Amino acid sequence: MLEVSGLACVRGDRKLFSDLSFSLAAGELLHLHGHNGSGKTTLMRTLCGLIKESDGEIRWNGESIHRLGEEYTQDVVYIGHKNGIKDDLTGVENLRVCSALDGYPIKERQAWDALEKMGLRGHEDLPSRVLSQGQKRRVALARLLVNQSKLWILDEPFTALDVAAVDFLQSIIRTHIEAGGMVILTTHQEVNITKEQVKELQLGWKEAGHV
Amino acid sequence: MLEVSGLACVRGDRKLFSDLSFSLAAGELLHLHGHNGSGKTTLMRTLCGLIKESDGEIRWNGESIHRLGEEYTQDVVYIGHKNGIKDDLTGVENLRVCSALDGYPIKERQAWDALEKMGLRGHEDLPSRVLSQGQKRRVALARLLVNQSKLWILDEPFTALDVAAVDFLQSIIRTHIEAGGMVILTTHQEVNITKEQVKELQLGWKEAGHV
Amino acid sequence: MFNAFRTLVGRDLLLAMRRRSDLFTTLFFFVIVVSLFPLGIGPELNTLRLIAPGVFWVAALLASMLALERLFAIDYEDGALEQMLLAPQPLFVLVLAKVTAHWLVTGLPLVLMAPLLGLQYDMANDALLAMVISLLLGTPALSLIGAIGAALTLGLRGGGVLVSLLVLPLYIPVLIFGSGSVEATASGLGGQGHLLMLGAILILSLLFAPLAASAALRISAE
Amino acid sequence: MFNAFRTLVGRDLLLAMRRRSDLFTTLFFFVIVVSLFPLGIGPELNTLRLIAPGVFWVAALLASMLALERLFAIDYEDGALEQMLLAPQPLFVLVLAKVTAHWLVTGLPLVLMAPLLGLQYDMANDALLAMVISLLLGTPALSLIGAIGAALTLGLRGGGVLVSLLVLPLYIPVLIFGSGSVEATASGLGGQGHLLMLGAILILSLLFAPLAASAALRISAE
Amino acid sequence: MSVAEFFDMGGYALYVWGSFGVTALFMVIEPIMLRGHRRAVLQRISRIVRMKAEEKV
Amino acid sequence: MNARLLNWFKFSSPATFYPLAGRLVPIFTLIAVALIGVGLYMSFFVAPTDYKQGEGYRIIFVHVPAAWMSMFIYLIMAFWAGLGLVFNTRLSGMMTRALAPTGAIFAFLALWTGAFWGKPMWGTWWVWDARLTSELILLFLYLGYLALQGAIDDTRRADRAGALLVLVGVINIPIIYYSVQWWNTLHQGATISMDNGSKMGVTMLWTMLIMALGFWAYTIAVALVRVRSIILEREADTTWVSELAEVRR
Ligand code: HEM
Ligand SMILES: Nc1ncnc2c1ncn2[C@@H]1O[C@H](COP(=O)(O)OP(=O)(O)OP(=O)(O)O)[C@@H](O)[C@H]1O
Ligand SMILES: Nc1ncnc2c1ncn2[C@@H]1O[C@H](COP(=O)(O)OP(=O)(O)OP(=O)(O)O)[C@@H](O)[C@H]1O
Ligand SMILES: [Mg+2]
Ligand SMILES: [Mg+2]
Repeated sequence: MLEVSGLACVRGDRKLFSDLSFSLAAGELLHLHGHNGSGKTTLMRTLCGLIKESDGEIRWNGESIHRLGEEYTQDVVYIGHKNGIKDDLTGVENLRVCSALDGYPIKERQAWDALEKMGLRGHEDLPSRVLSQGQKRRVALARLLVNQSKLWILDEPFTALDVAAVDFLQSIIRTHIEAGGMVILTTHQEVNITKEQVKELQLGWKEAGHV
Repeated sequence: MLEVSGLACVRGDRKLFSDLSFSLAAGELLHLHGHNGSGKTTLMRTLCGLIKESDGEIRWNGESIHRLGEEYTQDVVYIGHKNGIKDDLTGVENLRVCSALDGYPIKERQAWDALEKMGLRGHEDLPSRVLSQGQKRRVALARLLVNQSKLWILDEPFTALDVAAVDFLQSIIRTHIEAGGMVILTTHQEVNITKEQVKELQLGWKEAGHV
Repeated sequence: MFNAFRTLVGRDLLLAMRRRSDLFTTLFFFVIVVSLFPLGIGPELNTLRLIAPGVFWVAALLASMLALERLFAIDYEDGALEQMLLAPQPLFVLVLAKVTAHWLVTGLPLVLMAPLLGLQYDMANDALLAMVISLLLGTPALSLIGAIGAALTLGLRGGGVLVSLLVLPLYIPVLIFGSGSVEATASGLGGQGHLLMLGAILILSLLFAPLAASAALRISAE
Repeated sequence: MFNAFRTLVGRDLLLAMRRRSDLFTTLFFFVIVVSLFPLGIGPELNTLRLIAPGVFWVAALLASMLALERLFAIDYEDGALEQMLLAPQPLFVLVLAKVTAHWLVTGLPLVLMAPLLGLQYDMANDALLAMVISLLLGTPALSLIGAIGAALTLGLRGGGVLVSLLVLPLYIPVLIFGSGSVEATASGLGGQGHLLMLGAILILSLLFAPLAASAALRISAE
Repeated sequence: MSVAEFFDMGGYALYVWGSFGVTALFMVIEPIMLRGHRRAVLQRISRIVRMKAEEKV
Repeated sequence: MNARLLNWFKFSSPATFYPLAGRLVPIFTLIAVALIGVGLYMSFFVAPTDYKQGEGYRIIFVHVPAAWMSMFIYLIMAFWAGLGLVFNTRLSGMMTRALAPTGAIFAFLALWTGAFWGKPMWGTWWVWDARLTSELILLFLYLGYLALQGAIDDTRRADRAGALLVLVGVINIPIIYYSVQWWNTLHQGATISMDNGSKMGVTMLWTMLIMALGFWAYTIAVALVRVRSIILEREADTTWVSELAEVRR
């Protein structure tokens, strides 16, 4: 259970948002909306604990996330604009290292399987450097398959993915939610995920026409 | 008039495509399709002359692009996965430098106008470092507004853009085509650009379901 | 926790192997600096023997300082650092892992190479020994102290100089004791005192540097 | 064409100003190398005067070599290099612009700083003059030659060492004539011969290096 | 002790006055520069405040 | 949290500190001028000529206070830095920032006057002696701090990063202070120590103390003025700043 109350964030001398409150229970998805530069990325990084909030509080199961420290990060996966994978390692190596650092070490077999599921068959053994944009993203997203964290924070996970991969990712997200996980998500693309438990949050201006 | 005949490209030991032939006349848009890693980026870079083709020929107004050299590049704008803007320069400075190197130097006033059109009002004077992902992309795309090149080659130009910006970019592309320009484009998102002159080209497998 | 430490050291060593020559950058730099001097100064052995401890230690210090820039920068750029910050392990363990790998890749080869190069300068055996021991104690301390500076300047404009400016004041004692120990040994005074000081510096920095560097990383990653 | 040259030089200088300390990286490195030696070697002025030309030229060479890595690397990473390759100007003009800006930022300050540091080593006036002239002729040549190496190793694993390896053999003549000219002047033999050779190297590299570097860039950007 | 003798400082004039002089110089310049800085800051802020006030009207 | 701590937090809010600092500045300026005036008079007209060093020794009256101040200021910065990291008060970052330039100036002055003393006494401007070197390092620490501050745009990050750096560098202070005892070097040992009394004449000691106190007052005054500017800059868009008399003018 993630509770946010009175959250405010300042970047440079710009107040991005303030007095933001919401909560997210097991089995819920939060879809963040907002125009470019409205502060979606900033909010997500704040929720992870990467950026210190200027005001307000974020609680996980009733405790402040800063007090919880590593107990909280054990429960969170964050995939941001940057893939966080090493160009010189192969997909398999990347996945194994990432998940070991996430606290969920896996066998080589499992890594191969996860990458195959992500549609990287035949590319598992190439250094990530030579992969295409979308293939790199897939390697990063494969972490979701081998991770047992409760809360997924995904910043525009669908960028660079082709239609098939978008569909697959949506299905993973759906499964995670149905199993009682939580997801916070932002995307500028149209997505269809079970509408029932989706909460929406709008940052910045409401009018869609305003660029 | 861009003519491609018998084009083949090899990356590593993988043949991405071969015997590819098409042509593009004034006022036409070519929409490249293909799953992640099918070679769209590679094709576009080859068309720019950045990658040497392994086989086949690319002709611009009847002449080989390698023979034409700078005469050809004068007619081309390429915007790839990387934005090609400098993190330490402001939007205005970036735009002015880029367009001067493109061979279309502009006044500071024009740069401000172009950025305002791209919806960066109030951010023109920030170093690009602090801009959000979508705002950086907008700065890169602003080049299209101040450039008189014939052929635009855009590799997933819509990534990271919000709905308003996507709409605006589509309208720019439409205008360019209507004015007799040519566009080569790839995107995994749904786009609606005047259907009349759109050519489609599929790289890799046809089956949409295959990841 | 130990598992994460091992994974990270393993990853960084693997990465160093992949970009094979990363292994050699620092070493090569050290070798160049040390070997260019005879070219620039002339080949008299007396002069060379006189300046050898200074040249070696300055070269080691510079090599170590230059390698710092890459300690966290690549992880910062490709987003792996964010993931480290979000790992369910105490950050200082991960920092210690990164520094360990960094030293194994940049510091150790240099220590092993030093005696060979020392012959070029006609150094005596006991001076060579003192040199190796002093480098063995000193270079890890340099890496540890440097990590703080590298973490503080992450992503800043002109990180390069800044890191040197921040780190240099803390490096100079190591330089003085390091070259001092070799000189003292060469001149027959015995370098134990200096070496003890180096050891003390190493232990202190082992205790405090990882903590300080991880605090700095949290600040810089905002 | 000249317009593009000016724009590019202007942009790179502006960037250097923005990351204010980029301006100082190389300079600061040079100053550190030159000043650390007395700390490591000891303060006797006779020794110092003896090794001064060597120290200065080795420091200049290292500083210039280290700065190379960034010559094209940043443009390569953020995609600006692709755009340069697609600009409707002959590429060698743009390369020359980049090298010019690079020298203005990294080479010139070093030349200007040298006489001040020379005092620390108690150098004579004519030796100082020879030093400045030799650096003025030598450092642009180093930047030009280095550009070829930097272009060739772009985006390769471990570009750092590789660039040093490629470039060093070409640098050594510059080092020998450069420090030779200072030594010859200091010992009263007159350094004109050496300086003439340096001038010849500079002219040759002005003619050929931009062409070679732009060919290398096209290969590396594939 | 004559004035000249005083300023000669027993032959150490350069050193004594070099030290005291530079110290005095810094301790005078620093407050002056601070004053200038404070003035500049105040000017900038009052301009912003005025602009904001006009915007509201 | 007890009442005293709360009180302290209230005091450390920029809005309350700004006017308080404003009232303190003239007081400390006055003290500084008076003490330094007296100190100067004593150093030139009261203190006797040294039998060994002649008039040259009078440099001691700026050299030693400057050297002391350069170390003290760093310690105070470290104090504020620690406070800032622990309690996250905004004022502490500003105080650290406000003290640094003055500290750098005193470190420079200690080096400068030392060099001007060394030339007649030791026959050279500079030797690589332990105390001299460590004072030079101290200057570098100040410059490093200032450079780091200059390189970071975000003030919050700048404060925290600077605080960390200051705390790391603080180890250098005991090294400078005890360097003369740990390694026998060219430089004078500490003349003022608790156990064996003073080796210098009482007048000289008093003069040095008065000058040092004057430098203290000067430092406080200057730091307060600077912190006021910093507060204004950082709080520019708050209402209390826009309602200040000096802003509305
Ligand atoms: C650049 C050169 C010099 C530097 C950086 C330097 C630095 C310092 C420092 C940091 C202190 C204060 C330490 C303490 O309180 O114990 C100090 C004190 C002192 N210095 Fe220097 N010094 C230099 C040159 C000299 C010279 C040339 C002389 C005289 C020949 C001298 C005489 C003294 C004396 C007498 C004290 C007072 C010691 C005490 O009473 O504690 N210094 N100096
Ligand atoms: N140091 C700074 N100074 C001024 N503005 C800043 C600074 N840092 C960030 N910003 C602004 O804060 C906002 C950051 O937005 P953020 O990256 O969270 O946007 P976003 O909602 O993720 O946008 P996108 O959809 O484009 O990814 C941007 O408007 C940016 O210009
Ligand atoms: N050196 C190499 N060795 C093996 N395969 C390579 C090498 N370089 C590139 N490739 C492969 O070539 C393909 C490059 O595809 P490209 O980047 O053109 O894809 P794309 O169609 O743009 O994909 P995306 O939609 O993800 O951007 C990838 O499948 C990649 O794995
Ligand atoms: Mg974002
Ligand atoms: Mg692509």
